[in-house]
Amino acid sequence: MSDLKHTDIEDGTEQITTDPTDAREKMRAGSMTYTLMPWIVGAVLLVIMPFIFTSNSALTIMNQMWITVVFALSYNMLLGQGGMLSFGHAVYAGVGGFAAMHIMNASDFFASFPLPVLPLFAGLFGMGLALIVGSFSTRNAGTVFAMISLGVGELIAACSVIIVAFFGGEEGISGDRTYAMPFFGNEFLQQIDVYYLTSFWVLLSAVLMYLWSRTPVGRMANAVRDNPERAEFLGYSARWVRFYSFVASGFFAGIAGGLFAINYEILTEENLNTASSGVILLVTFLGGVGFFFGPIIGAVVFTLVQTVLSLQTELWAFYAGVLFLATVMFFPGGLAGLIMMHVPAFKTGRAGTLVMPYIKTLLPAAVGVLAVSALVEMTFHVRHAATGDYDMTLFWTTFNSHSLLPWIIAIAVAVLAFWITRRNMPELRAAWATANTAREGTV
Amino acid sequence: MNAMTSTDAPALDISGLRKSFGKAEIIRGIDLSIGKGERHAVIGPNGAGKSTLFNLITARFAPTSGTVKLHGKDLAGLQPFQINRMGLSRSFQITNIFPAMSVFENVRCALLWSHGYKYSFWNMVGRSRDLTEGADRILEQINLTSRRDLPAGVLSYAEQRALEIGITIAGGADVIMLDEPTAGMSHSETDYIMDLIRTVTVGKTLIMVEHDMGVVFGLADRISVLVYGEIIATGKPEEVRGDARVQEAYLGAALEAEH
Amino acid sequence: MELILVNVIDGLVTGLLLFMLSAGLTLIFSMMGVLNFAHASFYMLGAYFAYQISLALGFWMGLLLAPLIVGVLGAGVERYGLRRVHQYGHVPELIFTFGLALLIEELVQFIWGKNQMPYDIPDILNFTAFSIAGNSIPAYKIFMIFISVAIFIGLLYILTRTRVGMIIQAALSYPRTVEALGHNVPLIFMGVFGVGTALAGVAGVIAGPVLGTFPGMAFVLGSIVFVTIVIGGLGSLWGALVASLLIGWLTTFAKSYNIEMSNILNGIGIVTPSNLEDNIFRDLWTVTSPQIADILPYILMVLILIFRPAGLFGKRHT
Amino acid sequence: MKKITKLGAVSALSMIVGASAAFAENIKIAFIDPLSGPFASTGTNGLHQFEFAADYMVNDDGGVLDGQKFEIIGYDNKISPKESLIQLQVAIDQGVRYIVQGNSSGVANALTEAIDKHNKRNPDSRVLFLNYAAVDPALTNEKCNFWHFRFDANADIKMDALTDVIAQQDDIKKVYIIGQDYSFGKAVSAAANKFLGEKRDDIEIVGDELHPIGKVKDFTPYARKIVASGADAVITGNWGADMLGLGKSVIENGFDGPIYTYYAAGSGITAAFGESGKDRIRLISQGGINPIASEEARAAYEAFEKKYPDGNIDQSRIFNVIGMLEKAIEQAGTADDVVAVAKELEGMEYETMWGGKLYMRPQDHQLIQDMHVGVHTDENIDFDYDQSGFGVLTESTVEMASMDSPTTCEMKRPE
Repeated sequence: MSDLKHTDIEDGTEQITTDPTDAREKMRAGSMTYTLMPWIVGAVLLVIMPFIFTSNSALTIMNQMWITVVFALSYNMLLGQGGMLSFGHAVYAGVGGFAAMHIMNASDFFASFPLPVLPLFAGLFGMGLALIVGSFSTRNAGTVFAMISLGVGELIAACSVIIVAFFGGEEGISGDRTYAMPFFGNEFLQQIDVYYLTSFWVLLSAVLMYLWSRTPVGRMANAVRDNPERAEFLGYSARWVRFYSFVASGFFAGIAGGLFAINYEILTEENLNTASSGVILLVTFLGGVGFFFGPIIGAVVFTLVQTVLSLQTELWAFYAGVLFLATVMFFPGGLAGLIMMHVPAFKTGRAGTLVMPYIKTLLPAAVGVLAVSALVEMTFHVRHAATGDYDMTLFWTTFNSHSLLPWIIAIAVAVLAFWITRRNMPELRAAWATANTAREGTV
Repeated sequence: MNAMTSTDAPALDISGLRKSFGKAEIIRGIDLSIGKGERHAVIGPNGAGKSTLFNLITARFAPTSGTVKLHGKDLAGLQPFQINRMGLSRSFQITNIFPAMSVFENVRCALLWSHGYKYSFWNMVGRSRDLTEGADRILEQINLTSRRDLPAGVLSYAEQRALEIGITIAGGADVIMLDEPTAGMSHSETDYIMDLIRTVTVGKTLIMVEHDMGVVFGLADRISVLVYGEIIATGKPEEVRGDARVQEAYLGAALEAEH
Repeated sequence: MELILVNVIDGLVTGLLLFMLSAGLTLIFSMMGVLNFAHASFYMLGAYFAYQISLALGFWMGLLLAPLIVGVLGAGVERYGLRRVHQYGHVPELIFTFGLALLIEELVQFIWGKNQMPYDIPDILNFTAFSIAGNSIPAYKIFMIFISVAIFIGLLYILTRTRVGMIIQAALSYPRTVEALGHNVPLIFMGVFGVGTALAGVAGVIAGPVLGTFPGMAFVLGSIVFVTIVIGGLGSLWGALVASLLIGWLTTFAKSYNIEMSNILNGIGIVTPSNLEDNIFRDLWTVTSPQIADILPYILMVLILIFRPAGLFGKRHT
Repeated sequence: MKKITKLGAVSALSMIVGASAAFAENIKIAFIDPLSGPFASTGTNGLHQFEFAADYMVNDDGGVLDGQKFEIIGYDNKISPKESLIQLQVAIDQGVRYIVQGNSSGVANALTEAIDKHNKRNPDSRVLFLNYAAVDPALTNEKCNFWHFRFDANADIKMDALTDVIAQQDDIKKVYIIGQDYSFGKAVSAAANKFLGEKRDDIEIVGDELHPIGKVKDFTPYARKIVASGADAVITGNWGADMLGLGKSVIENGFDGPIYTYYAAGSGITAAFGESGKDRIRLISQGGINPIASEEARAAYEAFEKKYPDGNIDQSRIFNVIGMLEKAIEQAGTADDVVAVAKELEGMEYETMWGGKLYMRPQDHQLIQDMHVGVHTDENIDFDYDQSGFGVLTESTVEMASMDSPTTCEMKRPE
């Protein structure tokens, strides 16, 4: 990690307008804080999370989150950094995971090394598959690449039910992680042990993927993404640059698959299918493809939506879809882009002026959104609940969905909330402008 | 810089080069030899095939027949990146940079290969003082130091052209090809760019395409005039200017354009 | 021999149905340069709308009205969704349509529930047109063939013989020039998008009764439509037709004949291993053509993309 | 869906606050099945039946033991093994000791393994897995464990009963077997081959094939092959859209024999077949619905219909799950010690209102019960499916089907 201290400042803030004078000063000061800080904070968070959320289900959900983080980051090596849109990324994680599962079941071999090493093997298998597929798919970017990835993804997913010897058919392959060589006496019986194993790998993988983006081939991946022809006239073969990114991405996807294998001790067709490939695309894009940390946010938010929101409502996928479409339409930079929009304001020290306007607009907007979702839930209840089952519970209140009053309340709240939002909008806009003008002055 | 087969071979040697698109023959048999360290300009009216010639030399298009030799080595069948590694670097008529990356990054990417980094994934580019200093030096040469950390896409047109020249020379290639570097520029901008080209190509072989003879007059050692896919004259600037056929071609084209 | 004829007819029906979807998709692609992932969702909407209308007004009004509604919806999506996302580039556009496909599926479930709808062939077409060696060819299939062929001819006529068609074709290739000539190009784009989705709607209306009207119907067909236009060559109407028929026949024949992998492998001189049960390739040996019929198009697509990235009829791009 | 909503809030809180203590007053039963996505209708209908059965059979009569109530909690597994395991963990954290699941043998496989491991690693929070519908024979054979109980007949038992019926039909000489290409489809095919060979070696199997699951858009080519083969009967284990697509296509393209199925009823399929499937579709199932097995069952069904007019009791075994669990808890005198409850379930005999006797075979935890082969019709139907007027009328019954069938299960019991 000490490698990071020499990293230039502009590396940490790709694709956004930074204040050059400010940035260079920091670089000259050799400031470690800027680049090392997020990793330290991340590591500390990973360590203390289980002390805040102690239940096994919270650990399970967090494990799922971290696995998705690794997977999404590996996906972003393709989409965000390399400009390759893949519709079949799940197969690399899946094949890595299946390989890990087979290693788990090869009892003699599995007993010869400790469990934390297993994801490495999974990564190598993911990488192996990426080597083969990449050899012909990375020749072109764009539509050709996307369609080959779709085709290969469908093929391998279809193979999962045909080639039973490796993929185990529909019920998949299962094993027992505790048969590995004990790791300092730990057999990984409990969720908490698995949590720390997963956390170690997620941190390691994230650091490695970050460092990858700082290497020559990682930088050239960006160049090839933006302008493959120009990159070729700089001495780099666009195809080989894409190929290396693809293979590296396959490696980290495989690690995610290996972590999945350790966590769930079962791999099924679900780990390979196009739906999983689609989900990781959504996760990554939701988080933001333009920034390294974007997919991390996407993975955390999406896992919460999928596991926690789906406990609240059957309509979770509907809300997830709306959230996703809204992101694509209004914040193509994703959630990370939304956050980074505020960096200039923080740099000028004027971020404080935004707080009040935000409260005045976002709070009513949130209330409005909740009111609208209440309307959606009520409509759904009226349409699909059992006859006579008029009672529904929403926001800790139980009421009769067939009476008029709750509808009037919900509509009134929604209208009022959006009206307030609208009324306070100009104020936010003005505050936004002031908070950001100072920056332009210094450029 | 490397891969030279013989020391006395010309930097670029073109013989019998032809190119057809369907039935239309755009390049109709070109022979041209450009010596080391020469500053050579290819001029000609619009549609003469200048850019096509450029694209043939740099393997963007495959020739119908004929050969192009760089330092005596045949370029047939080579990929652009291979030609670049042999010491030829080019710019484009339409600005061709990495708009989403910072100005500094643009230049640094151009330095990577020549600094021997290749496809390495065990080096951190940020740690290399060579790269950082090298890139900053080039930024100074092209007067873009103050724009160092801006995304290249937000630069003005002239600045982007300057950046493109910076990218083109950064790799240390000894043969530099510039495709209409002053296209679409005002007078003062043109002067600025020409000065820039003059300073950054010292000691290198320069081949540039222009349609305006006046622009290259003070810069080029020799000028070739390309009309309808053929070179009708090659020589020192003053010789070319006095050439009757050149006069005719330019005047003729000017007249045609008026109709 | 008779069975071959029957299979040819069945494959034709499948192929033409696919064509109605891929025709719209390929038009939209050549116009906006974007693969519309939600295309099959409009096909699904067509079936659901037609079902709902047929409850009140009968099948024929459904056939008439549902595609219109779908087309208007499609145009609305272009106007208020895609056009906005267009400024961010192609990838966000594609991802937008991807998300839209998910959302439409959720919406359909929200409104109609998750069960299959009892949307049926109209009684007037519910008879056997003729039989070939005991295999009945339902009249509805003949009807499907007629509708698709009529639409193809109509489309071809409009695109090549009418002024509107000329403008559209020009706008596809040279939007700026056409705009300079005083035509409202965004309107043309919106119109083409609407027509493309309406075509998908027609396909949904006529396919719903035979292939089932259920929330998963878009997903089942979704990616195969892409495969079709990629094989045919992006943006080529003829390519879409040829690829659709090719896929229709390929899958139909692969399903109709039990060709076993072991036969093929034996045929090229590889001997079946004696202890097949323990062989790690055992699953490969026992694969039959019906098992892999529906993934054959994907194999074909990958091969075509490797060896001829522009597709069968596509223009070679630089 | 109110229970989901309520518990959702609780679980979200528990995520924030940490582990919540298990409450003693209710006996929580986690229903882990798809409640969203393409299979949600089956899952939701199952949840309704569980909720109804718990209220109707237990809670309305004052509960079990000293008045403890059954509480059914729905967990949406989106038919994904991964999600199922997450929801299992959430359920266990919320103090659930009984897991019910049925849709997809893949999920059941994942759950039974996970529960086995969980119980081994966490003796303090052991749970039982009451499988009400996943029929992969492996679950009570090589993959059996002490914690898993199956209340549905497995695929082999169903085929055994089905072939008993087919064997009696002398006019069936040629049979075509077709199924989805995965473990269950293969199990159906293997069982059909085995039992037909044993019972009627004069029956020729003219076709035996698998098609990709959930991917076939148009079944016409398969229907053509079936017609061309000259088959007198078709056997299929297909479910969902694959069942409907295959059935409709086979009928449409000129096949006129019986189609023996596992899953061609309810969830909209009965309605979609309607008139076209009349006297053609046959179904192997448990539980006497038409004619109704008892007045008690009629009362229960009518009460259910009153509550869910568009719902079906298409899985009457759900009532058996609740009834037998109640009996086991009463006999064990505890609901918290799942080992004691499991030991009571083993070997239990139970009279069901849906007709006949039930016997939980102790060596593999497979419930032995009467199996019925019924026909899709609109005549003499007491209770139709999907409000379509059509239902399944029992034609023949096999009592205590496969009572002595062999099992490879080697049950390991906790001390």
